[in-house]
Amino acid sequence: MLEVRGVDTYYGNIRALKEVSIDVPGGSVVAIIGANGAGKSTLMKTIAGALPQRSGTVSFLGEMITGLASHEIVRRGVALVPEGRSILSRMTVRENLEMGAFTRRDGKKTARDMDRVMERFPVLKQRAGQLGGSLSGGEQQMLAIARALMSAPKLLLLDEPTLGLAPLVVADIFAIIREVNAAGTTLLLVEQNVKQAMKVSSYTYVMETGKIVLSGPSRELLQEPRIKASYLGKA
Amino acid sequence: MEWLNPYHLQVASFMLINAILGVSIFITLSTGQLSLGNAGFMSIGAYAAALLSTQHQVPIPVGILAGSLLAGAVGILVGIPSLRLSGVYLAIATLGFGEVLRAVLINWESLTGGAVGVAAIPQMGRVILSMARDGGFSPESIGLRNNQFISLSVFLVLLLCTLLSAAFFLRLSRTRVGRAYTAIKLDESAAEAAGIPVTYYKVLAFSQGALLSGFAGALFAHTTSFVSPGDFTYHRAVEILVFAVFGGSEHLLGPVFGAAFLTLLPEALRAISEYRYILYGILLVLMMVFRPQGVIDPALLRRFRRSPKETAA
Amino acid sequence: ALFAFVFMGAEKAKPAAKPAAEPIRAKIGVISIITGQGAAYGEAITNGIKLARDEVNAKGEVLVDLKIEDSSGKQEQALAAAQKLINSEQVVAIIGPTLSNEMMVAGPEANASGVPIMGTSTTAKGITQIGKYVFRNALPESQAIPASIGKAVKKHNIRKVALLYGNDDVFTKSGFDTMKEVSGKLKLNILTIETFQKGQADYKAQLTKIASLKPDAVFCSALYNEGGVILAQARKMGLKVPFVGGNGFNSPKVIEIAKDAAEGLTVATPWFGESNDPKVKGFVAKYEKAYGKKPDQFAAQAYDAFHIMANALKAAGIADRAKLRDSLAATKNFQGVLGKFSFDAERDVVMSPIVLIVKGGKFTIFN
Amino acid sequence: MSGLLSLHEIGKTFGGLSALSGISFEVRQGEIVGVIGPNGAGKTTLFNVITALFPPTGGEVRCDGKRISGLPPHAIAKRGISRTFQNIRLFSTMSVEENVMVGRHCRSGAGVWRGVLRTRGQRREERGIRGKTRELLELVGLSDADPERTAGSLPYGHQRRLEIARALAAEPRLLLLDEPAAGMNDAETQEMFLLIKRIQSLGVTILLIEHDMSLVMKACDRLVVFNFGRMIAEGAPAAIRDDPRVIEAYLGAAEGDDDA
Amino acid sequence: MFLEQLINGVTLGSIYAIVALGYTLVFGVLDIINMAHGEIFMFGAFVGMLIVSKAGAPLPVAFLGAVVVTAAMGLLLERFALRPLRGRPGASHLASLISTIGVSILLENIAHKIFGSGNHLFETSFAEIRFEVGPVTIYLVQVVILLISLLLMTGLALWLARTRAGKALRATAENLETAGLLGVDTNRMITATVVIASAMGGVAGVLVGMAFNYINNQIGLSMGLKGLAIIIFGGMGSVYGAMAGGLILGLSETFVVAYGSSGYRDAIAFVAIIVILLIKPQGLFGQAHAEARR
Ligand SMILES: Nc1ncnc2c1ncn2[C@@H]1O[C@H](COP(=O)(O)OP(=O)(O)OP(=O)(O)O)[C@@H](O)[C@H]1O
Ligand SMILES: Nc1ncnc2c1ncn2[C@@H]1O[C@H](COP(=O)(O)OP(=O)(O)OP(=O)(O)O)[C@@H](O)[C@H]1O
Ligand SMILES: [Mg+2]
Ligand SMILES: [Mg+2]
Repeated sequence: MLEVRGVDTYYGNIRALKEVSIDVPGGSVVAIIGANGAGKSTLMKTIAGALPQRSGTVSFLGEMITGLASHEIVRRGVALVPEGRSILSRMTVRENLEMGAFTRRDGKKTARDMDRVMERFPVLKQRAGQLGGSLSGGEQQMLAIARALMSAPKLLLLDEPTLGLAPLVVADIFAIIREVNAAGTTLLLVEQNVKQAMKVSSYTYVMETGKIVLSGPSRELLQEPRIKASYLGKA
Repeated sequence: MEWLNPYHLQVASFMLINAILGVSIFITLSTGQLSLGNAGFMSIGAYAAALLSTQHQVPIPVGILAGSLLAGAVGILVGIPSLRLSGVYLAIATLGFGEVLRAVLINWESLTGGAVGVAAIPQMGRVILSMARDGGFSPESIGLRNNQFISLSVFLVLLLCTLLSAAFFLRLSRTRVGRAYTAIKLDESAAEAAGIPVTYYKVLAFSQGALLSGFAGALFAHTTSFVSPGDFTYHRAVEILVFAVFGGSEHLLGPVFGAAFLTLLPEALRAISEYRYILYGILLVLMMVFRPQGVIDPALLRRFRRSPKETAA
Repeated sequence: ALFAFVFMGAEKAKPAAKPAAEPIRAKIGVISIITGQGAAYGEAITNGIKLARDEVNAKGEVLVDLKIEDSSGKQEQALAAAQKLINSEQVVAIIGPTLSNEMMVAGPEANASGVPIMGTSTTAKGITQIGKYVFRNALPESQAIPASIGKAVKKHNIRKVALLYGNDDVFTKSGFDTMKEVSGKLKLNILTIETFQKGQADYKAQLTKIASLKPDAVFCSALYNEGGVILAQARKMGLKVPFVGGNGFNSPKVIEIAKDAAEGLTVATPWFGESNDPKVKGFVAKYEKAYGKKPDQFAAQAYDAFHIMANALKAAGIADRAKLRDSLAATKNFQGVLGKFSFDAERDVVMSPIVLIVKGGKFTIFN
Repeated sequence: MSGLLSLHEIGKTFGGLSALSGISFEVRQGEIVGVIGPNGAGKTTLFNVITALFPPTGGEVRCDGKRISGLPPHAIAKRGISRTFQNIRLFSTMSVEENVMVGRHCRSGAGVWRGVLRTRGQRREERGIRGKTRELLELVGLSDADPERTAGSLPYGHQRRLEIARALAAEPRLLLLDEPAAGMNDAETQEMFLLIKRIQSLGVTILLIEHDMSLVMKACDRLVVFNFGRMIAEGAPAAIRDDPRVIEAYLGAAEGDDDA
Repeated sequence: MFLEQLINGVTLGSIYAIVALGYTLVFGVLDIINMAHGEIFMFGAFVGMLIVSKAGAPLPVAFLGAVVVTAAMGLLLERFALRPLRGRPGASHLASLISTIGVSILLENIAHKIFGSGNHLFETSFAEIRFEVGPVTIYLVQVVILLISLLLMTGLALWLARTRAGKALRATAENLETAGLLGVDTNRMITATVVIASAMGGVAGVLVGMAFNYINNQIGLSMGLKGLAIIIFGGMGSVYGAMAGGLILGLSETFVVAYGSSGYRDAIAFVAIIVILLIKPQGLFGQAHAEARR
């Protein structure tokens, strides 16, 4: 579904991605793990068109989306929940969700999705009229995920969706990931919660300093000693 | 000494006065406060110095000092309520302060002479010349004509003042206070939580900027020997900001360079005087498009200053 | 960059003496507003000067090289321009700058450098008192306004007046000062004093207030640009009383701007463009041909100023600053388009203004 | 003896929303106290109230038995309370070194004149600041980082450490850490744990907000649990872990499948 | 006199309000004070003048012409002076401020080259239509100006609050990257905003010509300064604030002249904003941003 081939991304002169190639087959959940600063967020942003790449190609559903502006990519069915949430703090929770559905033209279905999302995240329902900026950190994270779901994406990119969430909610989020995936959405997931991430995903890529250093079916990688040592804290 | 051209010295003198103004806006900017009141503070310094020397025969240096201090004091008064404002709100409010002040200068005729302004302010260079002559020195003895000597002495006095002010604040920027300024600019509440008395430093920087503007104003008065409200309009306020942003607002040398360059530019373009402001406008846009951080930024300076001398100090 | 700039060599001074038979070659500087606010006045002035220059050079006795510098109406720029003309261009004399403010800054410099400088539109108080090298041929408001007010008061039996002036400009402010003084002398009842600021578009608030006080006349010290609009807005809102203006009101532009509303405007001025004097007619015709519009007082004053300068040069016989100053100061009974002109001992204007009134879309002599 | 920090009936409302109410507890010298609770429970708000970024709407904060609520934030830092932020708030275009030096502000005193004139005392003070800075960078494990590098360009984990170094520069007796291990994987979290312990060993008392239960349970001597702005439990980690109210509101059953 | 002054004040205030709306719109979306707005407005006035006075065409054509020209200027402004700066590393919001200042200097001087610096008569027969209500004369123009400004304001306010595009605009205003990730074509949104704001400047220009009968190349500056004061006074980005601020300013200027000293007329705008900001730092209708300190 998504094919990333030899992508290089730079911040000024700093090369943050070095010929990264990944594949996300339709209907799957793929995880990317790696230490802080490995370039995971950079990769996600590059795919979503929020960062320009220098070389390499990205294609989605067989179509080249390399170099397209982010709104063009969203229209093709890719939604990113960026790291750091970036909710619209001067708009209400409800407006944030409405903005999530910006590219959609199917009013009725959108309204139904809105109800579903609100049920899924009761906190958001309670705070529907509150400004996004006044939510707590975790509430903002939920809003960001909910907002992305509102666009009914074919491919959902999640960049550390459980960052700063309470354990109960973390469990919830992984439940949602399973559910969304079961409902037909493909997911690319960046997580520090390595164990959980590898449990929900079928395939895992490991990034280090801008490169993919390891990849394989998640179940196999979980047993890999290198992974255990450097990501699961079992030295 | 024929090459010593008073015209060039004159332009250089205005470059220096504007450089001081550039530093003055930089100081307030370095705490993240965008003040457009510097033209107003400049007028306080200028009028105070002008009136003290014309009506009370106060010696020039004393008048300049008094003018600067008065501007600084008013800076504190304006700075305190301004704490509640930030960004463009602060900019426009301080611009408003300048405009209100100008209206007062125009309307308070008994003191300021209204639109007519204050004339016959002792000009620094001429005063220095007459003092030199009283002391038995004649410029001819070093091969200078009178007007060369006058312009040269004005230039030198201003150069000294500019160097002193720039050095003062350059040094300040590398101290505990300077770091506090930058921290406040970058994140006010983080700075506060890190133990920096934000209110104090913001007012301090604001009044330092005001004081320096007043200083430039007082020097201006004794350079042109005439001041009127028309010298301190909205245009001046904006021009000072342009100095800072054009030259680069991240380092003190930026506004200094911006002021010098942008003062020189219209002079250099005199040959095409009808089009020079059109060019000036285009240049501003192009500059911002191609170098939005201004001509001089810390990265550029770092490239020039490879030797670790500064950082190790 | 700064260093290169300071050390750039100044041009060598022109050798002064020339054999008598040869034409006198002189470089004269002009400081005028070419860009920015006030450029309308600067343009008229440079036009007048250029026209006179062409005439003088065509005659061949005096050959003038004009150096025109822009001041943008700013004092620093005027000062820099003066310095440039004095020191880099080595001019023998300067005409300008346009505004009294600018003269306050450029005048002392020229004076100190021993360069004659002559204002053609600087009517504020204290200009020629700057020093003995400072001249002007602009009739100060203090001479023009009493004449127009005197005549208007007599004719319309004016008792109560309203004063309106631009308070942020030296020219209009000093005109107002005279108006107030004259009103006091004539024991007029001043109902209100209103002000406006440069570039204002809307004068209705002031005019409504004036109208409600029902004055017999309005004394208005404004430059023609604002003045014309004030007149038009006043008439439109039904304020029909006579307007008496200052020097700056005297321009065909007022009529162009205000149209019918200009009717009845009274001004005192040395410049009367509709005069039958062949000199004036000739000037008007030439000016219109060259620039496609009628000359106003600013153009006429600048035109005369240049001729006065050229005459003085001829009298001095040499392009020398000090000599030129002396012969300028000795100018007596020069016959220009503004009438008979002399400098008084203070290098100020001796001229008798004529009072004009707008009638039938034209300035005519007030009687 | 009363604790280093004591909170009395702290309340905070935003408009109609009550973010904190009736919060009272004490932190004793030398402990690590964990603050846990669901998202939006008011944990960060509590930090904001303690450090005076928000004035409380009720109650008072005491440090060493002396009331500190009502003081401005910088005065509180001077009293010995420093913090880090949940969303890292470094001075991102300042260098790594300068960030820490800024933190030293309230422990130094050279003003404008002494600074500009570079008096002997000022120079000594600057040397001291730099020395302390190096020491702290070493403590948090950033001694290899180029001190000239801007803070914003550091990798995320390093930024967290830098922020802690900055807070420590003020020589706090009480350090407030707001989710220091957020966004870190288990290995990195383990390093953070070691750092926290090291800081404690220097005699610094710590109040820790964290959602990573493994860290909280390991590091903390005592926990307070918030829900909807109220304290619902307080006690030793082991007891809290089994408290049904806490499990219901916060932990859930998810912790059960730990160590698979 | 009171009634007449009231009418004067409302007319002036309505024009101020429309000028201010242009500023507010651009500021609201881009966080940039578009210093060139005053000059664009001035060009609108000149285009209207050329069409009405010189070509003798009817007023609606003047509005159309002015709107077309100013909209085009807005487009160029966005394309060449704002877009290249957007998202550039190191570009502070000051940079775009200066870039628009550059454009304003450029436009003012171009206007000077084309139109000279004198006053130009803006002559319409429409401007002469008046009716007497008791002792007061009201010009139809004055009523029309008020109506147009009210119309523009409500239209704009509704559009921003209710429509999809309005919301997208607010999202863009808040965070470019996020808006892009939500599928908003931010460049188009911004261009549209600048174009609409400029076109409103064009409308305001023609109205000024109609109301005062004269225009010159300085009106951009004087009206622009007032417009700035108003958006601060009313609260940045607030449409109602611009309207209320415009009216309050127009009235207070008029009444300062009527019952006080006309010397302080121009200063009153700034006295007003200083006072209001000290009471309410976000301006009359401005909202404090919910800055969550975490
Ligand atoms: N705006 C930026 N400017 C310069 N360098 C950056 C920028 N953003 C990220 N980097 C650098 O690029 C590299 C990759 O960063 P990225 O945010 O993609 O890492 P990550 O894998 O997402 O890490 P984390 O787990 O901390 O989110 C890091 O070294 C980081 O310092
Ligand atoms: N400035 C504010 N204005 C209005 N409401 C606010 C503000 N700051 C916080 N809140 C509200 O107060 C409540 C507590 O927020 P707080 O940030 O303290 O939560 P938290 O416990 O830190 O949560 P998390 O673990 O998600 O960070 C939340 O519901 C939030 O919406
Ligand atoms: Mg990341
Ligand atoms: Mg929190």
